Amino acid sequence: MLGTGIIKGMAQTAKNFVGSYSDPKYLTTVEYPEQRVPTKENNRNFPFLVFDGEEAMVGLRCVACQICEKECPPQCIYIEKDKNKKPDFVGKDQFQPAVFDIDISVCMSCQICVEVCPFDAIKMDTEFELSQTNRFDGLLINKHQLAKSNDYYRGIHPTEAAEIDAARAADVKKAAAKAAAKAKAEAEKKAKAAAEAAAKTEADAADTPES
Amino acid sequence: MATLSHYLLLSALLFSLGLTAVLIRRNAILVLVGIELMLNAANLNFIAFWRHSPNPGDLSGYMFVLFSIAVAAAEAAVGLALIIAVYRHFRTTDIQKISKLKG
Amino acid sequence: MTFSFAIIAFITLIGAVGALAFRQIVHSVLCLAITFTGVAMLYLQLGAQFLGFAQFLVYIGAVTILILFAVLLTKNTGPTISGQVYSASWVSGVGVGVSVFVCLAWAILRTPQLDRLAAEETNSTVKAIGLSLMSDYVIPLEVIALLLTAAMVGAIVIAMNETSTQTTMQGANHEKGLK
Amino acid sequence: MEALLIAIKARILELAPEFLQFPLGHLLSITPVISVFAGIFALTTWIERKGLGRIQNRLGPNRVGPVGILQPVADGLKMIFKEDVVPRSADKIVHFLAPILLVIPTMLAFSVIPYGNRLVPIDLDAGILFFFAIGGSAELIVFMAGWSSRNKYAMLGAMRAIAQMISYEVPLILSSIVVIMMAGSLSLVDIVAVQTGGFWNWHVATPWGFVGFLLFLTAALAESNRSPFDIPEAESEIIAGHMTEYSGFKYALFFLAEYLGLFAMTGLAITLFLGGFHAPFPFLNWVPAPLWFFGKFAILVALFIWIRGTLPRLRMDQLMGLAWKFMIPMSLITFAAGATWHYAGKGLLAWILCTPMLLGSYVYLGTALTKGQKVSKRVYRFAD
Repeated sequence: MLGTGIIKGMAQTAKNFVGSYSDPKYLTTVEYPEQRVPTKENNRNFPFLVFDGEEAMVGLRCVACQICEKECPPQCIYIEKDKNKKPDFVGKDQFQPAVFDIDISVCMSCQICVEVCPFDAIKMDTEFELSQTNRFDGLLINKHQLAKSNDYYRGIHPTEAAEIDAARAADVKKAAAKAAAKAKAEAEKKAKAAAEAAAKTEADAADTPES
Repeated sequence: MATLSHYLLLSALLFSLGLTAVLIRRNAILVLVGIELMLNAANLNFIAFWRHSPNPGDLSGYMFVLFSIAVAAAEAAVGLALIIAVYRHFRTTDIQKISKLKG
Repeated sequence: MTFSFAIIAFITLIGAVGALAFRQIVHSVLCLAITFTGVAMLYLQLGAQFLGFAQFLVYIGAVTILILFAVLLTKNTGPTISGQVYSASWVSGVGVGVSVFVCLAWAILRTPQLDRLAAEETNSTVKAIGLSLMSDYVIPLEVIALLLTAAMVGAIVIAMNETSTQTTMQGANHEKGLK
Repeated sequence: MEALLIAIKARILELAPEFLQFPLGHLLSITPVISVFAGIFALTTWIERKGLGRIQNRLGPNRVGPVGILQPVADGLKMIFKEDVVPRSADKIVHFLAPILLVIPTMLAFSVIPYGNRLVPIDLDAGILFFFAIGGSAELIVFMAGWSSRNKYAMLGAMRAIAQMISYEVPLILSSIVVIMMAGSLSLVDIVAVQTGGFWNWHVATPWGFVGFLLFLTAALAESNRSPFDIPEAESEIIAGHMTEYSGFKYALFFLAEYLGLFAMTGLAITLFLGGFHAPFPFLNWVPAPLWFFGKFAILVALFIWIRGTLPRLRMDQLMGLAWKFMIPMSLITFAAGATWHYAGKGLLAWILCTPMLLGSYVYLGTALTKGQKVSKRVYRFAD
């Protein structure tokens, strides 16, 4: 019948209206800047660069391989490779990005850069209050602003960060083991060589006529 | 005070403007606009004469204009329907180009 | 000639001249609306209150809109007069218009009986109009009602006629086949 | 209160010199009307946003001032200081004139509504005809706005608005003509005078009056382009219809005109059907009459906000179908019911004759309108 649906709908909205004053169930929003809904762990927004240790520019995991730059669908990443190698967090010489810019007005938070990074150097942030008064400069973020510590990463995505840390630690261990093995092999080789050399000298000495 | 002849002069001017529009404009819709102007001029004459007659209690002129407005509305509706029909046929509303009776 | 009459007459004539002269049809029609408003104001000034409002309702609310719809339906929104503005037909048309006005003005100005003021009292209340519509003018009223209905039906039929044969080719072919 | 207001006006007029009395008298009538309704407009925008918020389970504006009461001021300031953008290819003069012209008829419409016993700006003999004649010019101005913008959305919105306004003007006028027929006058003051002495004398308390009131309200909503009849400015389809190319103060004028048009329609609905400024019971006559008027006004505006918060937008064919297939026949039947009411003596017999007539035709037309439409609960494949 024409009109019954209208009356039903009006009753529902009236219930909503009256309920919003008496029953908190009917108010689903919060007063945003003062009250906040705790963010979900899988929440993600624009990317940032992870660094290890204290010094941001030293500990950057990024080695400027430019895979993310190539993979980025809206092409919002711009990387310039540094010419010289610099010692990184552990003191090993590495390439580092001289320039690493992300235009967050272009970025669409697709997370592809994170997926492709072989060094776990770029991760998704949860920061969303990024409004700026300048349309151009303020939204182009450079590597100093992008660099955030691993502790921060552990804070925003604990589960994921733990996995990554474990994987990296395993990697490091493996690398250390490998290095140790290599060192051992090297040492053995050296020792052998030394022994051989000693033997040789001895032999030489033996060979050498006394006269 | 404005006298009867003022209204009549205004109405005559309106009528001749409408007539000029009918004669010089080539678009059928603007010809209709000219006809509307002429009708309005005539209606204005009726009302002016009714108001300045010795016996304004007699509503003949008033009624004539009332019916004239209704007829004008009907005329506009039918006239524009004709123009649209003609346009559908000839793809133009230029009355110079609409010269064939049976297309 | 009072001040208010002069203003209203000026508005009316400006509108009429605009309707006559604008190149853009929509502008012409908008100017026509100004003229209709001016005429409605003249009716009000002459004490025909009901008629003034009726004029406004019918002409502004219906006829102008109707004309604008016709303009849009016939793709006439661009300028129409192209090139030769002062053609022979233009000159003769203006000539006829001017001569008609001169004749009428001469006749009006030559008649001294027309130079008189209106009577003080009128009997144009809505009640009086309604009563005379329902008593003296009841047959014209019925005829007008019939005319409006016929005009509405006629307008629909005229405007629909060719679409049925043009847009639905199947129907047209079917008709041909019948013949 | 009315006596006090009239006395104040007379007192001021006494002080003024002779030649100023005519313009000053009208100015003293016009200024309160315009300022009161402009104030109500500002308040309504705030109340509407708050109410809609509550209906949609949120809080509504609450930042500017206590509980957001200064929101209209903030909005107004924003509108005034915004850049006024005119499209390059727009028809500059028509584009400029449209918003200004649109405010004039909506303001003029308030001049015939009686707000109190002697508080009516002009008591025109053909007041209701004046109201509709003035309202009819809005269509032309909306066309001007849409056409001059040289924007497809604007043009589309304007054509939608004109089609809708013309269609709904018919039931609007027809449903008020029943009242004119019963009151025997086109003057709104006379129509209010007929409904004196308690709510049982109001036109809404009769079967034809009740149906006419509902028809009038629906048509008034459509006339003022309000939800659920807001397809001329459907934001999600054609941006803002004829207002698309307007910004800043011109947009504010359109907004103002829209609300003022709604208010004028509300005032007319009160005058025609709800007894105007009369109290519902004779013993409440000591309350000043304008308060009754504005009380009814507030209730109707709240109802409009409630409707806006509830009903979804109609489709174009549904809109036209409702106007031509349901509302116009229904208002014609209301005519017949009014005549029956008059000749059956306005008593029990009239009730017995009129009610089944109207109910029956409502059921018949309603089923005819919704025939062939299958209404079933919508099933969502992914959302649930």
